[in-house]
Formats: sequence, structure tokens, C-alpha cells
Amino acid sequence: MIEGVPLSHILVVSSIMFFVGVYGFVTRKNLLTMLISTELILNAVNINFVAFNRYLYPDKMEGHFFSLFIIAIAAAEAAVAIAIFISLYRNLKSIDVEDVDSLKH
Amino acid sequence: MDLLTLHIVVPVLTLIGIAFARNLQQTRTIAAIGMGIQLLQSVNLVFAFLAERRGGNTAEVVFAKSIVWFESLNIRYDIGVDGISVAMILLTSVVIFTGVFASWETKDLYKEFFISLILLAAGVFGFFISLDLFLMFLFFELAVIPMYLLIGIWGSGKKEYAAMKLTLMLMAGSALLVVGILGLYFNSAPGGGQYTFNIIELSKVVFPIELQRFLFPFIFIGFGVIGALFPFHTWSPDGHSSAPTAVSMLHAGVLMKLGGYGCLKVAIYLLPEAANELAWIFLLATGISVIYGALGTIAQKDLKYINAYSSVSHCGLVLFAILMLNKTASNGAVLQMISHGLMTALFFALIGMIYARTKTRIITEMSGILKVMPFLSVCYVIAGLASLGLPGLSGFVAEMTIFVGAFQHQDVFHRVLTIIAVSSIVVTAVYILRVVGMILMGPVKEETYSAFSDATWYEKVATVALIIGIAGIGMAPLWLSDMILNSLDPIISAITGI
Amino acid sequence: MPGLEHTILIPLIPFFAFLVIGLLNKTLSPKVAGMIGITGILASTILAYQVALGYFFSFGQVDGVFQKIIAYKTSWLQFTDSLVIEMGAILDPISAMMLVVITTVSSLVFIYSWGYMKGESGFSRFYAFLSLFSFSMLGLVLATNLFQMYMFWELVGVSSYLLIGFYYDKAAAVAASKKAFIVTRFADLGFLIGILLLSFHTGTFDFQLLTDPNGPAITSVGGATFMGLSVVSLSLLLIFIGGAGKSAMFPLHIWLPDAMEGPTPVSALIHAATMVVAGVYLVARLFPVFAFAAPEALEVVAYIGAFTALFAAVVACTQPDIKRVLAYSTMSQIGYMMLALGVSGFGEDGLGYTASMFHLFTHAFFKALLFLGAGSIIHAVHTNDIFKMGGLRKFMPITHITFLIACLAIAGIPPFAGFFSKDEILAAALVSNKLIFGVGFAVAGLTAFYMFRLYFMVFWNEAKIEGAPHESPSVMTIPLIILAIGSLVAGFVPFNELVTSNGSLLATELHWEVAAPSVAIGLIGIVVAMVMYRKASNLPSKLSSSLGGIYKAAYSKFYIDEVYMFVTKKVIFNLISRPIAWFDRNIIDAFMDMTAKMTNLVSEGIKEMQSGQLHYYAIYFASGAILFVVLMLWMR
Amino acid sequence: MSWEQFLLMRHELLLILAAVVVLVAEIATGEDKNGINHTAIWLMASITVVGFLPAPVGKLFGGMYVVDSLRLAMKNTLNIGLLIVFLQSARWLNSKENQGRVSEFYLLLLASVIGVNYLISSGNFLMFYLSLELTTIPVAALAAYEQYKSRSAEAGIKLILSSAFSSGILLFGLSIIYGVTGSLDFSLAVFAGAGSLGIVGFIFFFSGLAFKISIVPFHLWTADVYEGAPTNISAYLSVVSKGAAVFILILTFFSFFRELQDVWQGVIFATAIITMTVGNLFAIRQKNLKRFLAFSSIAQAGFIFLGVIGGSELGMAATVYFVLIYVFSNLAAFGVVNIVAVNSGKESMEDYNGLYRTNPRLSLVMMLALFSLAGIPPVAGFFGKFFLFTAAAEGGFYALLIIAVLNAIISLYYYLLVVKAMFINKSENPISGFTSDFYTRLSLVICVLGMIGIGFIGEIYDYLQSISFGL
Repeated sequence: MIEGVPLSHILVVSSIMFFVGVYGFVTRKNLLTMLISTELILNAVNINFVAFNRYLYPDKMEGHFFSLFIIAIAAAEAAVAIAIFISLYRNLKSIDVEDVDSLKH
Repeated sequence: MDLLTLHIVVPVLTLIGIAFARNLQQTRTIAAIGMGIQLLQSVNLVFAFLAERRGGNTAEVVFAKSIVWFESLNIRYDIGVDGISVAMILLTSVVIFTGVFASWETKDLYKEFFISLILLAAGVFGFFISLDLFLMFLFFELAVIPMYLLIGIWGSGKKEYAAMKLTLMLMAGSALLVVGILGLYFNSAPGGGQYTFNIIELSKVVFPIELQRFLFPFIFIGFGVIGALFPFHTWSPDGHSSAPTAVSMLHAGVLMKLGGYGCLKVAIYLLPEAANELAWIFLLATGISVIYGALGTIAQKDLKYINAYSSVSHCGLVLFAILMLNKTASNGAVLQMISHGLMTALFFALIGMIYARTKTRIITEMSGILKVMPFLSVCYVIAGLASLGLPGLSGFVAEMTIFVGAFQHQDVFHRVLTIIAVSSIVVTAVYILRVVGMILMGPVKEETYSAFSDATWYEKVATVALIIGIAGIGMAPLWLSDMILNSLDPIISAITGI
Repeated sequence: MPGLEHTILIPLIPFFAFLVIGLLNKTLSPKVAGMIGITGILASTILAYQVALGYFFSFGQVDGVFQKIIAYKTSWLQFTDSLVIEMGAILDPISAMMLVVITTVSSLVFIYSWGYMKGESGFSRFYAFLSLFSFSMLGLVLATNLFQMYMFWELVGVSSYLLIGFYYDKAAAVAASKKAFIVTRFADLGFLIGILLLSFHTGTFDFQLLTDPNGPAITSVGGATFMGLSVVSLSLLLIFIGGAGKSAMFPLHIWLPDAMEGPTPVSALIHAATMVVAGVYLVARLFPVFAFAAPEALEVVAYIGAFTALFAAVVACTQPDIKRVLAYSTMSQIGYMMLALGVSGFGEDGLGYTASMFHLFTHAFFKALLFLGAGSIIHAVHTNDIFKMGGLRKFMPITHITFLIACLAIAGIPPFAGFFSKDEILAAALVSNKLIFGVGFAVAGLTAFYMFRLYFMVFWNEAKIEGAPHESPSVMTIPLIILAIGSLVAGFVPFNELVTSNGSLLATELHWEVAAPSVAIGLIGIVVAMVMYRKASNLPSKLSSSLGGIYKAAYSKFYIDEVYMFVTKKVIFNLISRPIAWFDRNIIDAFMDMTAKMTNLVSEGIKEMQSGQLHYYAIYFASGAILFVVLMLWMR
Repeated sequence: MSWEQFLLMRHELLLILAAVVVLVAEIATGEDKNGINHTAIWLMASITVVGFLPAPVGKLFGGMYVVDSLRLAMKNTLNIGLLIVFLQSARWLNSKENQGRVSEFYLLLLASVIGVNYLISSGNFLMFYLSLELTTIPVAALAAYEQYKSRSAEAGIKLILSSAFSSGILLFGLSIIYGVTGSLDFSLAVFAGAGSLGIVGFIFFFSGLAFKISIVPFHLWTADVYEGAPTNISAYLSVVSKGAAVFILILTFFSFFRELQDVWQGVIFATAIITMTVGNLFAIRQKNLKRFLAFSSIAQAGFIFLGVIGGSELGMAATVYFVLIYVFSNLAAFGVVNIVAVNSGKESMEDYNGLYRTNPRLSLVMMLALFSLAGIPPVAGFFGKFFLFTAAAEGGFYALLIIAVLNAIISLYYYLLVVKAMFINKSENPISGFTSDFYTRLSLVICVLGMIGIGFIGEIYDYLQSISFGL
């Protein structure tokens, strides 16, 4: 617990991060930046978990653990995603999301 | 195995037999033998049923049997027959038997044809023996779906469109049924206890009137669609005209009767109060369709369209009679189902046979067929006379029972509607005679006609079997009428018991 | 009733003949088929005579009153507890009388046809249909209840249809048969509705119950109304419509002249002697109900009958076709019978009833004779047009003499049969309704005129036929002779003792005050016809041109056919059926199709939702989630 | 905690073992990798069979891992699905392009199905999240398996990115739920007093899970991925992965979120309707069969929600039963599409014209599968769908029921379109007749037996109902 900083402030920060992530995912055309945006969302979640745990349920460690796992899985996800980006780049010579629309309707 | 289950087993065995057949000859022989056995055991069933009744068995259904299927939902393989079902089973086996002979010369994918045809019949048999609504519904859909392939593959004209329309409309009807059936099911145990799909048990439940009002349209229209209830009848002209001969026979002859049967034994029987309240709406629709279908027929040019529209009129009469909610009219409705089944099957069989020779079904393009194909023409005239209600043929018995029964209604509105419906007999005469006059009589149209052969032996089997049925009922209707009347008692007491 | 069950065999024997000939059509030679038919009807005739004579002279009467006897009964179809169709045979004076008439004329026609139809391709078919007709007609007269009668009524109609269309490759025959069936069918609709209405209120179809003056039918339903009219009157009028259709009463008569397209023996049997009088028989059968419960309906019957008698007689004066003249004359005579029933009362006042039945009886003989004679003529000259005949008396002596007898009979010249019955009819009419009497009187004159117009045109005048027509073979002439004898003696049958409205004897004598003028006007008619037509002259054409419009209208049968054509072709076919067919295809069906089209359209419309762009997917995702949040919070 | 207790994780352990064996086999074999096919298939077959043996039930790791009869049934259902996918893949993996990379396919799928098994057994959101990702990430890699096709890579991209996005949303929801309830354990949630924040968390959680089930409007990846990915992977996604998500959804809804019943019923009501409708409306137009099946599977997901909405024992049983039938029906359809595509390279509906004349058996299987999906008797789909309707009616959701039955008609229409192509339409150059490999045939036989048998053997449903629970 950080003295003088109420939970709500932290939640505001995390929420902003979350929506920035969502916004970034929606607006960015580069696949990598989109991936980074998802990381932003996940980090917002991490802040939430840690903050809730610390402020509301300090006697248990569930939130902390959860955020650790999220970080780990985010890495795995990024690894796979980037691998696929490479595969795509080989085929399309582009990682612009707007070029990735041969499948539609 | 019991008498009723055999009615499903025999078609299924026939199906398996056909699957192993090696050529057309074997296929149709197996089909004919299988359906012949089916016909014999249906006749046997009639005698067994009558013997049972004479022996003092007054149970609502006889030969009942119940095997648990889905225990947790209380779904059971519940079978049993009353006089109505016995009569319908007999009708079905006659029509499918003749249907096999009417499709004797199927060339393309013949195995598949006979398999679909008999599968359809198996569904119908199952429908008529089931007492469990779930089972009934299963067989109902089972009977409808082969139609798609039968029309789509072996049909003619706008067959794909017609097949799709028919299947979707009928299935839309069955979709409504689902709602109705489930509504009944979940209100079948008002005092607690197990829910049930069993018709007999459901008939003992008193459903609250609000519920009845809600469910009745679903069930009645659901079954009504297949019974060509106006304005949901439009699948019928297209479907019938595109279908191959045997399919039209079976469909108009038997499948459409599932509608009337269901309306009577499910909608009216289980929801009598709502039936009393709401009957007038549907009466208007069916009353219209009787005369409307008949008048619409006059303007048709295609033989199959003529018969399809006249079926709308005749089947409209079935629902009309059922909605009169009295015993005589209901008896007439069942008689009409049987009569129309035989008659329309005969019509379609003959149309198919004539078409096979003349290669046209447009009445203005034919003339003088009586001269070159006397046998088929005479049969056609007989079918026509049955259709316009000539005494001595089945149509008269059925229609008169309906008219007399409907006219017994105490309400003037109903009697006026009856008079309107009665007037269809004149219109029927007009279109029947128009066709007979145009295609059968008159001078022989073209030189090529003289090359036409008259009926072959298998065509004769098909037509004669149906004519025997038509004339048999027409001349001695009492046994049939009695058999049906007895079985109507529970339904009528449900209606009047409130 | 025990001992009389074999009555039912009278109709059944021809039925079996029909079945045998019909089913074995291919295998039987035409001769055998014909023999089967003739044997069948002869057997029926013998039985019928035995039963009828037995009824009239041994067991029919109890205490001097003829009883209605149910000779045979079995239930055939049960509607409700009380409404049951029974198949049976009723014996009472009129049915016994009809049995005699039908079997007699039938056997003669059967025999006559042996010669007339010789060599026709449908010889056995012809006998099959004739047998079917005899079965139906006999069943009709023996009917014990309204519904049985209706059934046989329909069967008679169908046999008539089949026989009119016997030459089915002739367009005219096909059209005529169709017309006959549909018009009578339309009338039968009235009959059926009448039955429904009557049976609904009385709870029975049974004739005995219905006609019992103290029975429930007459006494209890008098007050009931349906749609504002007295039930009994309404239902009887509806039933009468059925009778009028079958008996070719105006305006349902249009089928009868066309029905002459059938073979002539058929016209003789069905469209002259038997079937067309079914309507009269029907009214007679229900006469007590008419008389007691619905006198106003009876009045309608009288007026319709009178009008038809006059109307048909006028038309008959102008027609060139021998069979059509006879057809109109039949209509006219049946109008007479209806008229007689219409003016009749019950019991003591029942002269009209007796007269009507009497006329039915005598008419059967001379009208069958006329038709068979006409057949004999047509057989010889191969045309129906009387303007192409002439001078035939030298070539066909037997036909000539018998035809003359028949003409005299129908013209009401004593001592021929028609005189007696017509006299009674006019006497009855005079008592009850002067207007109707006047019409009847006029018709008597017209009848004599047009019959002798026919007679002189055919047998006198100058011969227009090339070659020498010869007399018909004896198988055809013998029936003519027998019928001629019948036309001579039938008038002496004591009908007032045998056939009366209440079964007991009716005191009557010859009404000279009526007979003398009617014979006189008959003679006048004959003389006028002789003057005009005995020799070729320009008198007829002068007369017709001076009559102008009236003649033309009569010649065109007063344009009734055209009105019918307009109604059926233009109104029903083009204004009702076609629009309905169109409506069904383009409105109702199109609506069903439109739901499918709409679905497809919507499907096409929303396809951009799946744009293939990943970030749009995320937008849908996020906004979907937020939408649900808002929705759920708002609903809470 | 004793070693015996590990036996509770029998499914997962066996699958891990199988993965190890495949890995070893990969190292041990040389150029010819065909042996790996046999190994993997027969291993999976044995695991599936062993899975049906009676097993102990209980909890592990302080409730993190739960196993009971219901969960066992769910796992077995999905393992059968994986087995069928394996059977159908062998022929495709033997093709030139894929030959060198056979074991990857099996390893990744095994990894994913391990995730599936853990997902079903999870008793805690942490476990849930881990296994959910384990389920998805390998499949994303597999979606891009056909490196030589840009569409395959596109499918992989769309899957991994949208899945990452959806996990983000789901986790955000979870974090809020954690905040308001203080619990991540399924059995220990107290939403009372949680207020609107709890609803926000729930909706976010739901949308993340709905993404996996392809519920509209979270479904948009589905069609693209199914079309682009290798057919077997689409099959896996549409059956196993979707099934797992449905199962965990119903398990959590009926336990953790039971206090939010009003909320989730509302959400399910709305999503069920739009999912069925949108899925059907899109499916009508489709020409590519894989895409077609994608939309059909979206619509099916809408139908599945009919079983969930009532919150009853009957509903849960109907849902599991339906998924069981769906496994066979949908995999039969995908199996036919796959084998046709492998043999002829064709996967559009027009190519199927006249298929019955050249490949009657395949067409029959396809027809049965489509009828089963459409809910036509006598195939099991009829029973499955009817019981879902029953569940909705039991809860009194008649309006939903009516919309559902109408949607069933639309779905029948497009299923019939395929039937029409195969049986009715004539073709100038139909797909020529071919003989499928043994494994494909075996898979189709299993599917057909399943489709026919499951409906008629009432005991299966009765058993499922006996182990189900309601709210």
C-alpha cells in the first residue's frame, strides 16, 4: 500500500491504460503496434490485480500471482504472434493490418 | 415383436433389402414385396383391431406398448392405435404399395428413389402409431425430409425451387409444433410429478385457458401447414407439380393427412377449450380455402396444378370439418382424409402415366385420350367422379358426412359457412368435367397418339388397387365409419366435457 | 317387410349387369354384352310388375287406404344417432307406378337399341351405361329417405352425363354432357342444402316420418326460421331447386335441349320418360310436407311449372331440330305436371296430385314413343333437321302410324292417353287458380300446333330426301307398336283409385266443361299446323317474319343460353377463377417467397460487417461489450 | 497429498505423456515421419478409451483443480473430438508440403487439448486463465501451419491478435471481479453488494469467453480463421476449443456467477438471438464450404445458449449432450470437406455439384452430418436440438424458443443447399471418385455411428442428466 494514494487513483490509471490499449489496438495499422497495445491492456490488468490485492485483500497473494502468470503468458503469446508475423511477412511483404484482409464477407 | 412395431420394422427391412439390391429389377421387386407384406399386415391390423373391439376392449387405444427411452425426460416409445390410426395406416399402406408400382420404371438412381420413398412411408407409419408427442414429432420430420430429395432429384420443372419451398414451409410448421409440444410438456404436471409427452396422459390434464389460447395456434397451424391450411398452402401446388408420380401420390395421399390427423388428435383433443374459442378464426380460413381452392382450380392448365389446387380445397374441407368440433363432422374429416388420400393418389398416378406417354400435362395440348388409352381414361373418370362426390365412391361418403355433421352445429355462423363449403361441390364438378372433356374426350389430337399403349400390368396394379379402395369405401362405408366413430368419443367428450 | 325383400333386386339386377359388362368389357363380345343388359332389365321388369301389381291389387291396401310399405331396409351410413342413411325400398302408389313406367320404357328402349345402335363401336359400353341408369333410376324411386334419394339422384345425373357424352369424340356431345351435369349439379346443390336444412330441424331423412301429417317434421318445425325465413318453406324450395334442375324447369332447363346430342334411345328413356320426371316425383314424394307446412312453396312450384310449360311450348314452335322440338315439348309437359302438383291440395282436394301422376304415367308412353319414332326416322334419314325431311309416310308406315298416335295423345285428343290426364290437370287448375288454368289452356293449343307442325313437316310435305329411306327393322318397330298401344290404353287406367295424395280413393269424373274447350283448342292447333305445313308453302316464313322479334327470340330460345355463357365464361372464369389463381400465385405465394427474398437481402446487406479488417473486429468486440454493460446496467 | 491423488489428473497426465512420446518419436525417426501419425493416433485412441474407465473424483491443489463425473464426461467428449481430428489429419500430413513437420502438428494439438482438459477441470480463475491460453496459443500457431499459404498466416494473425485482445478484455473483467469479490475460487464468490462494478467485470469476462465460443458480436474472427486455417484446425477450433469454452462457461455460470443469474440470463438471451440470426444470415450466402461451416458453427453456438439460459440441470445436460452430438456431426462435415480438399483441392460449394454420383458414400456422410446439424431425425442432431429447445421451454423462454425454431428453418435452408449441390445439381466436371485413406474412413465411420447411435441410446442422455447440476 502506498501511503496517500487511494485505490481509486490507481484504478483510474489502470483504466486509462486499458482504454489506451483498446484504442491503440483499434487504430494502429501496424501489427506489431497492435500487439504492443494488447500488452498495454494486460499491464492495466496487472496493475488492477496487484492493487486490488494490496488494498483490499492484503492477507492473500492471489492477485500478485495472477499478474505474474499474466506477464509470463503475455510473453508466450508475443512469441507466437511474432512468429506468425514473420510467416505473414514472408508471404505478403507487409505487416500492415489493412493488407491482411483477403478473408472476408 | 408386436403388431405395430412391425409396421416400422417391415419398411426398414425393405430398405435394407433394397440397399443390397443389384439392379432395378431386384430393387423394385424387393420394394413391391416389402410393401405388399406391409399392406397385408395393415389389413390384418384392421381385422385384429375390429376383433379386439368386438371382444369388448373399449380402451382408448389398443395394442399399446410403452418402452422407456429417455427416462429423465419421460420420453417413451409409446405406441398404440385407435380406429382413426388404423384407418390411416391402412390408407398409407395402400398408397405406398401402389406408389411402388407407379414408379416401376424409375431409371435414374432407382435404389435411392425407392429408399427415400419407403423411408418417407416408414415415417408416416411411425407417426400414426405413436402416442408420445416426441415420437410423433420425430416421425413427422422423418416423413417430411425425404421429400426434399425425392422432389429435388427425381422431380421435373421447377423442382429445386419447389422442393426447397415445400421442405422449408413444412419444416416451419414443425418448428411451430416444437413450441406447442414443449408448452404442453411443461404444463403436464400441474400437481407436481413427472412431465409427460404421452397424449393419453396429456388428455387428462386440464390446462389453464390462457395457456391453451397460447398453444393452440402453434399446434394447429403447425399441423395445418402440412394439411394445406389457407394461407399456408402455397407449397402444395408447386410441390405436387414438380414431384415425381409416386411422391405426389404419397405426399398428397398420405403426408397431407398428417396435418388433419395431428390437428384432430393433438390440437383439438388436448386443447379443447381453446379450440372452442379460436375455432372460428381457422374456420373462416378453411371455409375460404375450400371454395377458394376449388375456384382457383378452374383456371389452372396443368393437370398436376389442377389436382394440387383441388387438394387444397379437399384438404381444406378436412380441417373445416375438424373445426366444427362435433362427432359427425370429425368422422367426416377422417373419412375425407382417407377418401381424398386414395383418390388423389389415383389422380396423381394417372397423371404420371398419361404424362409418361404424352409428355405434356397441359390440358389444352391434349385431346381424345379415351380413344387411345381407354383403361387409363376410365380410371381417370372414376377418380374424377370420386372427387366430385359421386355416390358409390368414397368422396360422397366423406363429404356428406362432413356436410351433415357441420350443419348440425347450433350456431348460424357455422351453418352459413357450411353452406358456402357445400357449394364447392358444384365448382368441383366444373373443373373435373372440364378436364375430362378436354383431355379424355374429343377427337384424337395427333397421329402420334395412336402409338400410345394403354396401361401396363404394373400400372394396372396401382390403379386397380386404389379404385378398389375408393369403391369399397364408397359402397360399404359403415364398417369404416363405425370404426372411426368409436375412436372419436374421447376427443368429443374432451370438447363437450367443459 | 317380410316377403318383399326381393324388391331390392329390381334395381340391383341392372346394377350387376352394369358391373359384368363394365368389368368384362374387353372380353365380352358386344352381342353378349347387349344380351346381358337386355336380360337384366327384362328380369327387373318381371319382378317390378309382380311387385307393383301385387301392391296395387293384393297387399298394398289396408282398409281401402294404400300404405307406405318398407320392403327392405339396411343402414348404410350413420351420421348421428337419428340421421342415418338407409338403403331400402319403399312401396307406395307412386313408387309402384314408377316401377312400372321405368321398367317398361327401359326394356323397350333396351330392345330398341339393339337395332338402333347396331354396329356402333361402343355397343357394350352403351348397354353398361343404360344398365347403370336403370339401376339408379329404380333406386331413386324406391328410396326410403331423402338421402338415399339424393344419392341415386346423383347417380342418375352421372349416367345421364355418360350417355349424353356417349359420342365423346364429338365436341358438341362433350359440351352438352358437361352442361347437363353442371347445371343439374348446381340444382342439386340446392337439393343438398335443402336436405341439410330440413334434416337439421326435423332430425330425420326418413320419408315416412317426414310426410306423416302428425309427425315431427310437419308439426314441430313450422315456427323455426333460418336466416329469417321459415325453415320448411326454405328447405322445400331448395329441394325443389334440385327437382327443377333435373326436370328442366325454367331457368334450369338449358341443359335438356343440348342433351339431345346423346343417342336417341337415351333421349327417349332418360330425357323424356324417366329421369326428367324425377323432379316431379320428388315433389310428389314430399307432397304432404308441401301441402301442410309450406303451401307458399307449393305455389312457387305451380308458377314455375306453368311458366315453363308456356315458355317451352313457344320455343318448341320454332325449332328446326326434331329432337329439340321434342325436348322442349318434354319440358312443357313436365311443366304441366309441376303445375298440377302446385295447384293441388291434399286428400279430398288432391285432384292435381293424381292428375300430375297420371300425366307422368301417360306422358312416359307417348313421349318415349315420340322419341323412339324420331330415332327411327333419324336412323333412316341421318339428319335431325325437319326442314330436310318430308313425305316419309310412304317409306315408313309403322313409324308414321305410331308417331301419329303419339301426336294425338300429346295433343289431348280423345281417346288417346294424353286426353284424360290433361283433362284432369286443367280441371284441377281451374278449381284453384284461373291464371294458371289460362296458361295451361293456351299451352294445350300450342302443344297440338307444334306437334303437328312436326308431324306434317316430317311425314307429309314434299320429300326432300334423296333415295328411298326404308322402315326400321322389327327390333325397333315392335317397341314402337307396344308403346303405341300403351298410349292408346294408358288413359283408361283408374288413377283416382290407385294413386292419390292420401292413398284412399278420390272421387272424380270426366270434366266436360274443361275437356271440350281443350279438345277444341287442340283441334284448332292441329288444323293450323295442317294448313301451314302439310304442303310446302310460304305461310310459315310469312308468319315468322310478321312476328319479327318475338319469333327471333323464341327461335334463339329467348337467349337464356347466352346469359348462362356470359355468367360462366365471363363472370366465373374470368372474373373469379382467374383472379383467384392470380392472387394465389402473386400475392399469397409471393408473400412466402418474399420472406425468403428479404432474408437473402438482409444477408447481403450485413455482409460488410465481416470486413476482413482485424481492427474493425476489435471495434465490434469492444463496442459489443460496452453495449452489453450499458444494457445490463440500464435494465437493472 | 499423496501420489495417488495425482491420478485424479489422469487425462492430463496421459496426454502429457503422449506429447512426450511424440516428441521422442520425432527425435527417433528419420526422414519418414509417417510412423508418427500412427503413434499419435493410436496413443490418442488409447487415451480416449482409457478416459472412459471409471475414475476417482475429487479436488487437487486447494481447489485449483477439480474433477467430477460431469467434468470427466466433458473431457471425454472433447477427447473424442481430438481423436477424430487426428484421424482426419493423417492423410493431409502425409502430403509433400507438410511431411517434415508432422510432429509439430500433433504436439501443438496435444498441448492445446491438455489446456482444454485443464480448463474443464479448473476450479479457480488462475487455473482457468492459464489453461485457456494453453488452449488457444498452440492453435494459433497451427492456424498458420501452412507457411506456404498467405491465407494460413492471415488466419494465424487474426486468431492470435484477436485472441490476445479478447484475453485482455477477459482479464480486465476478471481483475474487476477479483476486486469486488475478493475471490478467484469458483466456489467462493459473493456478489452481494458488488453492485454495478461486478456487472461490468462480468460482462468483460463474458465477452472474452464468448469470443472463444464465437458469439456475435465477438465472433468476427471465426469465419476468417476457419477459412484460412488448415481444415483440421478449423475442425478442432469449431468443436474442441468451442466445446471447452461452452463447458467452462456453463460451469462458471452455474457456480461462480450464480448470483448474477439475472444479468447473465439477459446477456445470453440477447446474444443467443443475435448469434443465431447473424450466423444464419451470413451462412446463407457462403460459397466456400469451410467458411460456410464457420457460420453454421456460429449459429450452432447461439442454439447452445438455449441450454444455458434456463440455468437448470436439464439445460446443462442438454448442452453437454448437444456438444457431444455436435462433435460427431461437425467433425463428419469437416472430415468430408477435408478429404475432398486434400484429394481435389476443391472446397467451394459449386465444386460439390454432382458429388453423389462420383462419391456416394462421402456424400451420404455429409448429408447425415448436415441433417444432424440442422436437427433432422433420425440423426442425433435432432435429439440434441430438441433437448436444447426443451431446456429453453423449461425456463419459460418462449420468445427465445420461437426465434430459435424460426432460425432453425433458415439453417435448414442452407444445409439443404449443400445437399442440393451434392445430390441434385449436375456438374460438367464433378470431383472425380477417389478412395479415402483408412484413418479418414475410420473417422467418418465413428462419426456416423455417433450421429446415429447417440440419439437412439437414451441412456447416454439419462447419464448426463444424472451427473448435471442446476443453479
